[in-house]
Amino acid sequence: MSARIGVVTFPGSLDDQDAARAVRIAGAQAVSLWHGDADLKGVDAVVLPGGFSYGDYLRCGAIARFAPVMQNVIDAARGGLPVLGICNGFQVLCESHLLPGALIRNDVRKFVCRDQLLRVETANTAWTSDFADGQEILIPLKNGEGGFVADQRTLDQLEGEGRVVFRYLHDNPNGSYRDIAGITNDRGNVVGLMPHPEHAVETLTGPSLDGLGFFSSVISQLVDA
Amino acid sequence: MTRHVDTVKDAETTPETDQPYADLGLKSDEYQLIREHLDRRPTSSELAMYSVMWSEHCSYKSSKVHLRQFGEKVPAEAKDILLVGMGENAGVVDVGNDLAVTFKIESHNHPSYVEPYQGAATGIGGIVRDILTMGARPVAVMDPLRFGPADAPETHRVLPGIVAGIGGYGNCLGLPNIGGEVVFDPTYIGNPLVNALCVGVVPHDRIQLSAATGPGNHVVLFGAKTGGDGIGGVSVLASESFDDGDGSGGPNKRPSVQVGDPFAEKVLIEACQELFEQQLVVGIQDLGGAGISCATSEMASNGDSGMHVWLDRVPLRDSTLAPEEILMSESQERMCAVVAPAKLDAFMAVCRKWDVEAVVIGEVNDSGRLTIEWHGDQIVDVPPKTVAHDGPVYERPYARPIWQDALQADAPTKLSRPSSGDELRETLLSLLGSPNLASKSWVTDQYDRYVLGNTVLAQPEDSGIVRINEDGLGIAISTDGNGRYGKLDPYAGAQLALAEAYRNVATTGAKPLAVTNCLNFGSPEDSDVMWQFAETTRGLADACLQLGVPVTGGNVSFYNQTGETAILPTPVIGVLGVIDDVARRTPMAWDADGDSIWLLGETADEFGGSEWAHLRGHLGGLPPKVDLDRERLIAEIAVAASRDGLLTAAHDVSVGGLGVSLAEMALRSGKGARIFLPDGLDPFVALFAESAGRIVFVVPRSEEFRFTDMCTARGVPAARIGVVDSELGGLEVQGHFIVPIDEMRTTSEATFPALFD
Amino acid sequence: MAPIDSSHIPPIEQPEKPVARVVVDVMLKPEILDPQGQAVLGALTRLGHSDIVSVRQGKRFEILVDAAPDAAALDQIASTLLANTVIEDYTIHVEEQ
Amino acid sequence: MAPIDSSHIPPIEQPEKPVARVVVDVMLKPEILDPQGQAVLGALTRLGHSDIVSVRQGKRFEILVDAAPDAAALDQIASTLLANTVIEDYTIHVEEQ
Ligand SMILES: Nc1ncnc2c1ncn2[C@@H]1O[C@H](COP(=O)(O)OP(=O)(O)O)[C@@H](O)[C@H]1O
Ligand SMILES: [Mg+2]
Repeated sequence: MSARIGVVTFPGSLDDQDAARAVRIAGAQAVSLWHGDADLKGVDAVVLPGGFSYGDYLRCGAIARFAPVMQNVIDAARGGLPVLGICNGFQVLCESHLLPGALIRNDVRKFVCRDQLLRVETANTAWTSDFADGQEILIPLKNGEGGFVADQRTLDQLEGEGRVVFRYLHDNPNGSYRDIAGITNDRGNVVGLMPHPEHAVETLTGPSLDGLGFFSSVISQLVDA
Repeated sequence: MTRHVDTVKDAETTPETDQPYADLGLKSDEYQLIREHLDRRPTSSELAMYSVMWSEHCSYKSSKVHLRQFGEKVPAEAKDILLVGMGENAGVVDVGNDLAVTFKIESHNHPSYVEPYQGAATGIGGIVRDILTMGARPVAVMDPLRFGPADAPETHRVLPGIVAGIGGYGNCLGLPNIGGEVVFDPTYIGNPLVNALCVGVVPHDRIQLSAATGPGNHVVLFGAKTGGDGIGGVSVLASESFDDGDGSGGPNKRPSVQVGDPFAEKVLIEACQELFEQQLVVGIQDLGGAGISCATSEMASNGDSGMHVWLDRVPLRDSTLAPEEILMSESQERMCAVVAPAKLDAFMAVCRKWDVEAVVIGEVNDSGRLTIEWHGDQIVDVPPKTVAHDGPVYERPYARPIWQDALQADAPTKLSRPSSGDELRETLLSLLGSPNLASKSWVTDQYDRYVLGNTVLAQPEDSGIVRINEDGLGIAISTDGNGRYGKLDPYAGAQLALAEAYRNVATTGAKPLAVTNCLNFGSPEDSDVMWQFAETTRGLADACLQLGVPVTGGNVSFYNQTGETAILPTPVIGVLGVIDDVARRTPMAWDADGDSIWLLGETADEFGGSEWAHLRGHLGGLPPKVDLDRERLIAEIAVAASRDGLLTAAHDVSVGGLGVSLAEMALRSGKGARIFLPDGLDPFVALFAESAGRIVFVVPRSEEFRFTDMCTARGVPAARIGVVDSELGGLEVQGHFIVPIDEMRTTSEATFPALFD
Repeated sequence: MAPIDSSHIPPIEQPEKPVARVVVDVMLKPEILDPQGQAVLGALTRLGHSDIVSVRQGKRFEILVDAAPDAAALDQIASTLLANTVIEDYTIHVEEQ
Repeated sequence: MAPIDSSHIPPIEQPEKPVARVVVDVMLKPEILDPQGQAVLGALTRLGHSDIVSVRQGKRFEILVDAAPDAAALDQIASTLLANTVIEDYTIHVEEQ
């Protein structure tokens, strides 16, 4: 039986259908999860998709964190369930304290949509095991509040523990400290990043197929487990 | 503070009361006409309704007589594809596979001048609701924009906010932005144009109309609460009925600016999709200009029914609003639906799921009248058609401007032309770096083009293409409108705008099907402007007939001027095309070394209204010659050659001429090419003339015979003008110059950041 | 007149006078870069205001409460919702009406 | 460990003691829709804070000046740069240090 990967829809989620499509293209079954419904439907992994949950008023992800579904996502993630937060999903993960740091307004103070080159700093997570350490990938980036910030100690700790998962190459698009595009928790099951792997899964609509690696990684881990 | 509300009874008993109709923009004969319709004086609420519904913006009173042509000169193709024609919120076009597409352009020019961010944002919000109203799921937006000179302080005040507003709203709705325009001309300095296009997809059996039918059905208002937004002059009425001693609160504090809430609109879109899916509405209408007045009177009028409304049930954001103001409010993110009693609970459940407030504010009946009450008092009792559809119609005087001949006689022949290789090279670079032709990525990088995962082509391609079903069915859209051509000859200008949008759609491999338009002009009370308008509509209607693409709807924006100076006559034309398999779309970037570059069409010494002349501060002469038969033929070739797999790339030739088109292809692909200009043609003309009816095609050597056969069969001149060659690292125009891609890129990409960062 | 299902009729809003107005100010912690404040400072410097040495931009919330405000509850609201204490500090002022 | 691009590390600010601290509060005019405040109110209501009747969200600027602040200049800054007076009101407080 194929892996079942849940995709949460909050009011204001935008890339939920795209994430579900990416899950299907990678060969798993996409299960939609509703923000107001605490039930995780027994999924094997969860994707928190991009968008503007609750309009992203106040702070991105700040209100979504309190959605009924999130308490179970938080508990399951602490128990080892693979969780991927993309863009707004990354912001929700930080607001929920599943990942350290926070995302603030881009230093260029504009929304930025472009194809972004990243370096995969570690293949040692549930969502990057199909990549090689140091591999360069090209996936779309699109956000207004993607500047990753944390205090020096946290940043040093992330670096020291090999928990910086992706770094922007060439031109940092949003002022993220130390060019950080994505990070993981200490177990490597929870990964958050600003760029959008789900938009790089078909040659017709994306700049590459590099996004597929995220989903194939988690699927092969689930099969092995 | 007590408030007396002017009731129908009051109107009957006090016929002589003075009413401030002039302050509301009504002429005295219009006011008399209202009295005739009602057989008494209107109540202040009725006066408010008539005044906005009979405004130029809502009633099309100056343009109607000209717009009629779109319904009269209808191409035969229309009956096969038009499921809903003009007159509804947006036209609906059949694209096969039981799917239909609805699209429309609307203007938000004046609000965007006052408050750029919110004006532009709510422009997107409004056009998206028009598409939603047809039962469709909106799938993409576009934004044709016009500004004053790129270096003018006024442009710096409005452009960044307008772009951020379009992005801020559209991105938050999750609608990919797949194209648009950014054009600069001094005439737009005090009056930027913000036109917004939305396109949506709807299964045939889910198309909705805005008619209130079925006596006993509920009228439900849902979405955002009503505030005092955009009620402008109507506050006069409200203040007259106030005993407004203290000056606190009340009409003087009404906001002139509407603030958009894209999140509210996003949940409204999702809620509506579920309502349509579960077939819970009988009729539906968005609330835009003229708010509740418009929605209730139009729905009742369209349904040939009557309607009763309890206005005091409208959820308010500001409890001090008077009934006249509630009727007029243009608060955003609201919709109105007619719902059968048996389906009301299910309707409300969907709204609750999406946290959308919904309230029954009225009931459909068979009285033939629209009646509105306010806390038990009857304040409106009118025949809905007189409000919504039987407004005044004007035959505004128009005449060919006395300056038109002199303008046309002033051809750009006296300007000195480049001739040496270096001069030609510099000319190309200056065009590539000019604000009208430079890279627009400073703008478009602020727009999400990826969301929904179906964007196959977006800017800077010739048209945007989105996939609309799992089998790869797609639609293509392009908008165009060259105001300079319009000024030189508005009849030809409209046809050139249509021809260019039509050609752009075909260039990407899609078959052009249908047209929408937004006609941006100065004051209709100026006979010069009215002549430009009349010529534009006549030109457009004639050209649509000849190209076989029906007009499905559109919008007119008058009074676009700075002081006495009208903007260039600017018809913005949108063409919709269909492509059966998006995988065969033709991109603009060439790829394989050795592929041949072909130019179809003919190049003449045509520089009137050109970008080259514009850069020298010159506008005069005649625009390029229009040949619609030729346009039709090259479009056929573009579509057929794509279908037969003969093309690797294509790009249309328009502003800036062939040189700019080739440079754009090289920039998009990152690979160079060697170009050989035809003998016997001045290289300057060959490179920079703006002759219409031309497309550059890139064809693998192996397909050249089939391709040239296709051109010969249609009698379209085709010339092999070059070959893709990545070794060159640039564009070489043989015998004249070579310019590296890096240099072109730096020139093209530096302009916007230098101006606006 | 038509029968009315009262569940779909909005309550007439009669805002009672709220009991207190609470202002919560939220500012980025000093060690976190503030791009918006920087941008304002840059603009002011270009406009010739050379005596302005720093600008920081934060948020201000004005909250009306119709019960006696509960300090602990307000602190909880500020620290979990209004501010992200990973990067922001906040202060709370209560003004009884 | 990866190389660190120091341009993203916030500078340690060592300002001389500024002369005054100016706070500018910018709020949407009361009649203008405030979707952000609405969203916060919605969240608070869902979290059970039913006694909160309204939330409005605005901006707060903290400005350090190293000359005696000039009231007219500050007003000009607030009205042209910090606030968009088409839709926002502002208040200025000066605290001498
Ligand atoms: N330039 C035009 N060409 C064709 N139809 C037009 C044009 N301008 C307006 N219309 C049509 O007139 C009707 C009313 O227009 P409008 O008031 O903009 O619609 P709405 O009330 O949905 O905003 C619509 O069907 C619209 O498509
Ligand atoms: Mg409409």
